[in-house]
Amino acid sequence: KQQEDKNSGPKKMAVIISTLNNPWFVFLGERAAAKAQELGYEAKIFDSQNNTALEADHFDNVIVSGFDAVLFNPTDADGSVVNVKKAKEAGIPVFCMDREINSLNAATSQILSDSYSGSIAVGAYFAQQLNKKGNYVELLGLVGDNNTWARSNGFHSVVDNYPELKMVAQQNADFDRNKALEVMESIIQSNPNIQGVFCGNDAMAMGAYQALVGAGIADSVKVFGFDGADDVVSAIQEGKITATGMQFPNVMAERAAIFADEYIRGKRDFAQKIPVAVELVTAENVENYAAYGE
Amino acid sequence: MLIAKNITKRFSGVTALQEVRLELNAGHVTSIIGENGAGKSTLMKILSGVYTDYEGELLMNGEAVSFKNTREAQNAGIAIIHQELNLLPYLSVAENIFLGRELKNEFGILDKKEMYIRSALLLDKVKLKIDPNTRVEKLKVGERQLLEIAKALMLDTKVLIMDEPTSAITDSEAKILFDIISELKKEGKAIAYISHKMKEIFSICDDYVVLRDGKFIGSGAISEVDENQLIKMMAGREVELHRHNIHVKKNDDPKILEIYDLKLPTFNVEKGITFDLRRGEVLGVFGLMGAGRTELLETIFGVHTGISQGEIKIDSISKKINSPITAIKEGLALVTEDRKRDGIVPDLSVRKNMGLTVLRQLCNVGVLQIDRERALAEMYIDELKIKTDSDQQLIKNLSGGNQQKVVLAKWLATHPKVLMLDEPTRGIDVHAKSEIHKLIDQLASEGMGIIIVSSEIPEILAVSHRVLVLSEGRITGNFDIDEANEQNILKAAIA
Amino acid sequence: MIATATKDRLIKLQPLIALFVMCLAISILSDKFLTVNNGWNILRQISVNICISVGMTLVILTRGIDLSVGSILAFAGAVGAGLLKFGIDVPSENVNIGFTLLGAIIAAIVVGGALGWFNGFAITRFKAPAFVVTLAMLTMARGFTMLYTEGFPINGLGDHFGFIGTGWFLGVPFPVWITAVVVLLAVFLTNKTPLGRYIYAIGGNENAALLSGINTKRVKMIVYTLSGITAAIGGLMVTSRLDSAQPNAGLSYELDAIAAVVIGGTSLSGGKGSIWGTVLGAVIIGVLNNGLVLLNVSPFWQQVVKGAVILLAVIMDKTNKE
Amino acid sequence: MIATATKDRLIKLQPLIALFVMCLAISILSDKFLTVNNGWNILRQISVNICISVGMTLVILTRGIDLSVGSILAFAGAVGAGLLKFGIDVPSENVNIGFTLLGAIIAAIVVGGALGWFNGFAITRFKAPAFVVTLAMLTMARGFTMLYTEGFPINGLGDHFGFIGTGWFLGVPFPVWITAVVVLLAVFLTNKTPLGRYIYAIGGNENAALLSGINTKRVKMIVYTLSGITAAIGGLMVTSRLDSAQPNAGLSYELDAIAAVVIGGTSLSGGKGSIWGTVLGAVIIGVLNNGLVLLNVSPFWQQVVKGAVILLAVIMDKTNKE
Ligand SMILES: Nc1ncnc2c1ncn2[C@@H]1O[C@H](COP(=O)(O)OP(=O)(O)OP(=O)(O)O)[C@@H](O)[C@H]1O
Ligand SMILES: Nc1ncnc2c1ncn2[C@@H]1O[C@H](COP(=O)(O)OP(=O)(O)OP(=O)(O)O)[C@@H](O)[C@H]1O
Ligand SMILES: [Mg+2]
Ligand SMILES: [Mg+2]
Repeated sequence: KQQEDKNSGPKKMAVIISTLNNPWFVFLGERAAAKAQELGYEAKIFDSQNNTALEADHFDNVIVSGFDAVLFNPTDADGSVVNVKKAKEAGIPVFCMDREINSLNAATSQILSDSYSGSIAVGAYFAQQLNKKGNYVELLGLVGDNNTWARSNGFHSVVDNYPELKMVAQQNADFDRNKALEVMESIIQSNPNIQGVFCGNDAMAMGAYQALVGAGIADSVKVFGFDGADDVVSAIQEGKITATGMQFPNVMAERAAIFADEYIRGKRDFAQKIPVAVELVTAENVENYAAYGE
Repeated sequence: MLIAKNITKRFSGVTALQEVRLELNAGHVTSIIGENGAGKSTLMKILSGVYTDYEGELLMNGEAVSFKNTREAQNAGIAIIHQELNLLPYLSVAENIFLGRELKNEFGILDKKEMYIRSALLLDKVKLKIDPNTRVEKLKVGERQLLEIAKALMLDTKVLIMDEPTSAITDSEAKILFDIISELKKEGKAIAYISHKMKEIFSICDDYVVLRDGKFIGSGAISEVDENQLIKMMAGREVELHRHNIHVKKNDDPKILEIYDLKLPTFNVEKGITFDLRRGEVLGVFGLMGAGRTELLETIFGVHTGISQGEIKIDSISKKINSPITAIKEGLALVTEDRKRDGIVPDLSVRKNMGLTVLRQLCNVGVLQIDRERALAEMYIDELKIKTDSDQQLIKNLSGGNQQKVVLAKWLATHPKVLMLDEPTRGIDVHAKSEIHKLIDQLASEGMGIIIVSSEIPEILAVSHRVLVLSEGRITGNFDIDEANEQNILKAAIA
Repeated sequence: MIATATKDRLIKLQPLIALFVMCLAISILSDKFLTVNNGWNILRQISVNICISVGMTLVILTRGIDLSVGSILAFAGAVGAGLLKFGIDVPSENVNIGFTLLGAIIAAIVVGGALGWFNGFAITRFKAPAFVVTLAMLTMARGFTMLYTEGFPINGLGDHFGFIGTGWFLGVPFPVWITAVVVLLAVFLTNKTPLGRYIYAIGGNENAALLSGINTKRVKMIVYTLSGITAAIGGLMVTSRLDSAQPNAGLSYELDAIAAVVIGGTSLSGGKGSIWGTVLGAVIIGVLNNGLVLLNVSPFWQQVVKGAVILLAVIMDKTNKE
Repeated sequence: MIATATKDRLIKLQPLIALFVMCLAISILSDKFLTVNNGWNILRQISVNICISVGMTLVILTRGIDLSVGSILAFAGAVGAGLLKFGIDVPSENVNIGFTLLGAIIAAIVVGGALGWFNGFAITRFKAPAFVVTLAMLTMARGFTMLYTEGFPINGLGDHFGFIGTGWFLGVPFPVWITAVVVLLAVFLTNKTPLGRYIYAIGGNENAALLSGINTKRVKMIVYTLSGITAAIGGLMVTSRLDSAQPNAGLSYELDAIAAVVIGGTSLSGGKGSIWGTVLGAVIIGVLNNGLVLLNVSPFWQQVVKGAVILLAVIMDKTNKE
């Protein structure tokens, strides 16, 4: 049924993004849309607002309005599977970006940022920088979000091997800079003696850093983030932030758009998973990186 | 049938009733008499299960009873028509009548048809010609009062309490009520009747109970006392009732308010209302329920802008009054008919309610001077003899009559040229009423022009220099006080 | 009289006309809008919101508010999914109690009803403002969800369970059936039963209702319990549709539900309004969301347009009522 | 008489007592709680909420509600930051208008006031329910923010601007000064000016206020404008503190603000309450948030505990009032 519509007008790609309330995802979405347009498609961005049910609505709407491909950043590894399957049944290919879905035959291809291994790298560097001992704080993202836990678990899989590294506080700050600042301020009150802070994303890292500055202990505490946002890249240059896990949203976005284009042109054999490594950015190598890995 | 013994009731701080006793007998109408704030309503609320925390004892047919809520009192056969109307504006008449005791069919589903039919019958009984499906918000105060009566009649009661049922209705509707009362009396029901209208008390009641300041003062058969004795018991001293000694008005006083061809929004008339008011003149306005009196005052006061037409001159200058704000600026004041809805701000204190109309005058460089406001409040509390423990008491805790005086004070504070009073003595005790009459006279003699709307012809006759009669949005009578009497006024009202 | 009656009826039709105008505009701009598929699509999408909004309508009619619906939805969904998949472990006895599909569904609804009941209890027993009580429940129930799921979604609930949210029955999506039943029951309740009458009465003038011998506390308890139950039904639909109970499900659904109620003409100060109005309000929001997507409005502009249209709808409604 | 007065005063102190008990409990569990540093810390953190809540109190006193404060906060903050950093480009003239610090601050406040004014305008002019109007504004202002920032934060605003949120003045954090001024002005407004009295009167009985010659529409417009302004001030504080205007700043702040107002004893049905009560409510929430972190309560449990404490605070307050 969908086939008949496809002949009229320019072909369309839908870019469904988990949330636009975070610049990283805005960047991902806009890159994907830009690439699709560059390839001659109409592109439209959907904001799932971190809500898998809303994402399901988007998929329904995409199917009804006859899009030809979906460049997809899922809200949830499991919850999004049905949505992708629905699109597949309707004959629309789905290309996952950044985040994985737990199914090997639903998406046409998944171009993934490996948060888990990325945070292992951050964790290893963290342990090294703290000389494998001392007190540290972890700021989590949204408690019910699986990226939160992928990053936290990756980090802990390394750090927990060092018994002298002691986590004195673990609090959530919802990936939000202001909340991170406030939570960190309070944590400092009860734990002034800390050596490191691991944050689930860069916005929280900046917030935590500002709290440390406010308390006058920024020099003695090392802050670690994740994402590779522009302010953190420059903060690493300035020695404010110690390290972050750089993801490459542009690489993922563009590759997804190119794959979709190839699919529409007839190619069918895509690798199910294409990992895009998360690279550790530190003071030593920061000059090689720009924001979001551009 | 129902006996209350040694009832004491306290509100945080205030003792509203102290060791009061009361006896209601089958086939008798007992009048509960007392000044505003004497505790009449409070006592009735105890009898009907509204207040459950009191000291003392209730005996029903000789058995001690205590009601946990109004439903239990109803089931025991006690129904009450409250002083404050308790209708639900967004529900229909029928729905209101059957509220809490809906008729259901065997499946527990509402039997709307049956309720409609029975409502229609009840409405017929109180001579209300409205469709039971009308929403109550569309009814006027008077119609609502009749509806409350109809609602109470629906219950199968042994004791029926009526707390000022006639304060909002005109004599003709009151007559319907009295007929109903005498019928109920014949059926052997006990009736408690509260009213500030002495004439009614003497014509329909058998017994009386007098309360003063929450205390029991006396009781007996109505036939054994006269009006003056009762009033003396209520007030605790001799009260000189103020009648017909109004100051003499000079006919060449300047006109302060002239109304030309004013058409009221809800009436479709050819010729609008035209009249004038002189300095120092008291103009009484009479009409039956729904005649348009309230609407007339509201229209003059700028409430119905855009939907009414006509010309208003103040001090011989034509004015465009398009809101109460301009009306007040031009020296008009309106004491509204529905105190609860339009008059008071319940959660503000007596003082703050009084200051509301004149706040700017109480300011110094934009800052409120609380002591000036307090002085103002204390002056009026004193002058109008308002019964309140302090100017900081919330107005909602005052008795109805005292609330009315606060509203009056609020308007006197603006020193209006023209004071319009819509049913100003509704629900006010004889003593206070005579004080208000005296006040009207005094204000007029100081040069204020006063328009007073009332449903009581005697009141109109007692205070006015001139009487206007309204019917269906038209003027059907305009009498000088010398030629006005009950007959010609009534005749004009039904014209 | 007759003129007024027609006018009254016309005024009631206002929101319908707003909806119609909106549909017309969208269908001129997009030929995909007026298709059968898209119709089912919209209906399926608004099912959950309608379901919650029905409960919310009852609460608001009594002059209350229920902010906790989103969290209760998440918790009930998680409990249903968890019981279905894992049952209950009784460590002391070393036993696991399994749950059938029906058992899990009932349990989820009971959980939703219980939390709603608790709202009603706190509100009536302690005379606490509904806003704060249900705000506290919003936070608590979200916490329960996190504790129960440990922050991870519960997945793989099987096709039988999936039918609730994705199945078709007699040519109509199953969630639409469920919602239709909920709506009809609520319409029946509000129009044909004493309880419905009491709900309106309490919202209109609680004191008067009390003086008429209505057990206002009990009615309120029932109403909040029902709101919890409709939230739980919504939770089951969401969970089934995604084949996954998301700990973050239902975030800020309370605002959508209240918006549907208010756009549908129910007054937040209670006593006035109807279930059908709410359904209409939810449809307006649903059509708007759908239309913005079909018309390819960018997400940032979408918010502006959505806000503006909602504003217009209400203004149109109000100016015509004067 | 005197007994009642003391009792009344005691009842007013109820929330204070609740706060005291909470502080006592936390300080027993953590010796870090009762330190000067932590005191400033809490005060700085609640500054923004107090600021917004003050405007919200005025709105709620008139029986309104303002859901748009969080979005207005974000937009005003973004506009302030954007103007300060980039000025305004006038493409036709090929000119860029730069903004001084003061200019940017004033512009942000004007923007906040304008959006608030629009709320008030829509509410009074079209008699539309405040809930829907401000809900629409919540959505629209968020959209404006996204459009203005294109979804990315505006960073690097300089130390002068940073002083607003992070500076110290006479040994007290600067944001605390700002908030203190806002609170004192509002206290003055509500207690010592006709406008304040009108606000209470409108909330208590709008009809009576209107008939007493109060320009109710104007008062409402002012109140919503003030709420927009306090939200904008909050936005400047947040932006300055983070040295960054975040497009998603202020998400769901409206709930926190309303919670502070209601916990502080202001009734949602208008006419009753006070600014001091609101400050107290905000302090209770702030201390609670701080305490939960100091005690390192797990994020899963935090929400449950927070909800329960809020519930307890309100219940305690209410049961003692009976
Ligand atoms: N809820 C309340 N709180 C405090 N005081 C109250 C309350 N209700 C009544 N009172 C006080 O109790 C006293 C008796 O009031 P009540 O209403 O019974 O008077 P009443 O005799 O019916 O007067 P009226 O003729 O004006 O209706 C008054 O002084 C009143 O101020
Ligand atoms: N809200 C309303 N809805 C419908 N009709 C109304 C409304 N208000 C007034 N009316 C009608 O306007 C007319 C004039 O009413 P108005 O209140 O002026 O009468 P009144 O002489 O003051 O009588 P009352 O004894 O009831 O005070 C009546 O016919 C009444 O039915
Ligand atoms: Mg009374
Ligand atoms: Mg009248």
